[in-house]
Amino acid sequence: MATKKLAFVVRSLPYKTEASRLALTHAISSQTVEIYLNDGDLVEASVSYVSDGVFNILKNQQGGKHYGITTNEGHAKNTLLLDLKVLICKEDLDKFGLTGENLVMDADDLGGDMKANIVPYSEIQKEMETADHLLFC
Amino acid sequence: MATKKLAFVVRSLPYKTEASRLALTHAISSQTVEIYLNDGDLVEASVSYVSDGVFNILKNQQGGKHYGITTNEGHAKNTLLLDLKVLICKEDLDKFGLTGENLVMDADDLGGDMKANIVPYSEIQKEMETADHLLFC
Amino acid sequence: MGKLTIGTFSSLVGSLSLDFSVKLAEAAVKKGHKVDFWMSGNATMLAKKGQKAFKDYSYLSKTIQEMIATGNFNITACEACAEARGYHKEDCPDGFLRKSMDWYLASTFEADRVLHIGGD
Amino acid sequence: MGKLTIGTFSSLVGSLSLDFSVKLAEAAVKKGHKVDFWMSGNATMLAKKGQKAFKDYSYLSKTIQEMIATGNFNITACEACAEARGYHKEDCPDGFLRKSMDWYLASTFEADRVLHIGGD
Amino acid sequence: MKLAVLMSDYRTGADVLERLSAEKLGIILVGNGVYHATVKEGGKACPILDRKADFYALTEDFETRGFTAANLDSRVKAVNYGDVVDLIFNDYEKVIWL
Amino acid sequence: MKLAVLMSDYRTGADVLERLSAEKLGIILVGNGVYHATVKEGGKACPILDRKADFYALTEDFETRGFTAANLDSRVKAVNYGDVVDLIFNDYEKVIWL
Repeated sequence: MATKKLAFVVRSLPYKTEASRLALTHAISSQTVEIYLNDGDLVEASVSYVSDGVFNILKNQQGGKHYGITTNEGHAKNTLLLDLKVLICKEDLDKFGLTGENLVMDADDLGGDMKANIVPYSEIQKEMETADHLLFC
Repeated sequence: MATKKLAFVVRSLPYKTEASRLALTHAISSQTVEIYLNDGDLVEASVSYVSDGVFNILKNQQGGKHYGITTNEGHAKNTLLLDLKVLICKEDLDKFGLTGENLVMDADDLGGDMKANIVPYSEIQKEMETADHLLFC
Repeated sequence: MGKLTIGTFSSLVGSLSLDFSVKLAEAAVKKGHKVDFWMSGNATMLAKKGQKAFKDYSYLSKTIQEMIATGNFNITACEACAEARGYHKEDCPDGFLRKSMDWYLASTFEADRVLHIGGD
Repeated sequence: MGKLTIGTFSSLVGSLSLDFSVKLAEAAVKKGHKVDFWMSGNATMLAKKGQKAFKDYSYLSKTIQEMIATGNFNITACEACAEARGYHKEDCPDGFLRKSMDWYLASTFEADRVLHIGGD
Repeated sequence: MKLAVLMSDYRTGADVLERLSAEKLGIILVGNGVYHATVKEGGKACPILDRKADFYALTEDFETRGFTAANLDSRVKAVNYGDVVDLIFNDYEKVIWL
Repeated sequence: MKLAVLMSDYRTGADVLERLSAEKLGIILVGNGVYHATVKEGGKACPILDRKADFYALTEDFETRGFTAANLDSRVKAVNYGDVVDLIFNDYEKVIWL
């Protein structure tokens, strides 16, 4: 019986490449990983947004309307709906003039309880230190 | 009877993406384009290296030894062997501390006559102005 | 009406650069222009039959087939780039051509505008 | 001896990032480590049969088959990513698996090291 | 020359753009290039916008990324794909992608 | 933590690297990351090399790009793929790719 902690750290802009989208979909897939593991064993994923990565969670992304694709906003909401721990770097928000108002901070409309946390970078550093593996993208 | 001038402008680093390699192979393919055109019509390609693009023409690239691939050095030599006009930005070489000694400047060993030209950026700007189409990569 | 040649070298899914090039071609064709569309490098991923539509991924086949039907849209993949990826003749979608790179250069001869989308 | 899980998301040809991941896996397997190799996104291009070897392009099939033969190397492609690209079950090279994304997460459970190569 | 630059990235290409000169220069922000028009880093607008040029941003692309026309720097005009086609054919002679 | 960073790019990622802290930090330059060790812009070595860290550059990758070990900054040690495997397993606990 053990839990392995994975820290996904999203640092790249959305859409130009697949990197950040796939980070989110892979983080979400931690919810079904038990089928491969022994009883009681777990893989737990957290998602942190740093640097340009914070643009992945802007509200009102219209990718469906213009390109027929699901948005990274939607994936970010799903991480909260599925109770993943989500950290957003405050210093980077300040740099870009963003606040929680601009961002996906909860999945209330889908019935989720988890909230995203705007934290100093030092908290994200701690998350990295306590994780077993780091997955940057 | 007309000639269309294409200016390929290589500005990206080699190997991480295909961009610069494909620019060179496409520029080279101008040599066989007549099969699609009327008699006397021509497409003439030049290749200019600016910014990080100058690293494509460093000598002694060992891509064959380590990765089993032809090198951008080899492609650059072929552009000279096939008598394409080649311009290299002097200001960028200066910035990176490079000189003609470090670079593919001719295809003498393959029997080519054409030499590459190290020129001020203003000459590359002129090349762009006289070209019919610009192909950056 | 003019002719636009678009050369694409970036990849299909995830990189919206390829979506951009297809949407731009569509807008040009709708305005009555002719468009030649060249795929080289990873952009040849567009030239593979049987792509399944997922919500997570853009799906460009329908738009392309509609453009082909207008008669003002040519779409051609670099043959060597396709073969290197394991895409053979039978993998090529209907209405697509496979040619060597000089096809692209030749297409620029009569083009009024050329847009070379170089990178991934 | 340890276990290394490598997740690759970049593309095959032209991007030497995928070559890097295969060469690193090879070096690890040669030293007696176990390697799980996950391909998602454009990296699934590696999971297509019938790739033709050109001098201009790196050709990774031989190295991979040699690693599979050691029994210490598992290579698995994201099934949805492959289908989105038109790669079906019959396109999958011998010895490769196709799974959903949770396979990768599960592989990290027993991994001593995880290298997630995120971008193109 | 009359040159239209399709600027598609946020973190690369500025060095190349900086040196390009043209009698008439149009900078069309597409893809991740739209961040040049919508983001102020440290409260400052992107220096690219100080160029003597006409600036456009593709509506489909800034909306996809969660922005609206109200977020655009005042020097930048919102356009759609059809407008880009017209710009390329009518207002400029050459077009490049950065 | 003991952290190995595989730095694979030349023009991006420095902002992320700058903030990472680790008791033991190894920066392994691979792919286009090797330019950090081989190129002096305007005569100056890359500021990344001023970090308190152990620096390595992958021989296969700098040679592919036309450099030799003689071109490496003196703070950077040449390694091969086998060495990278040993570094990852023996000297560090976690590894990331930038």
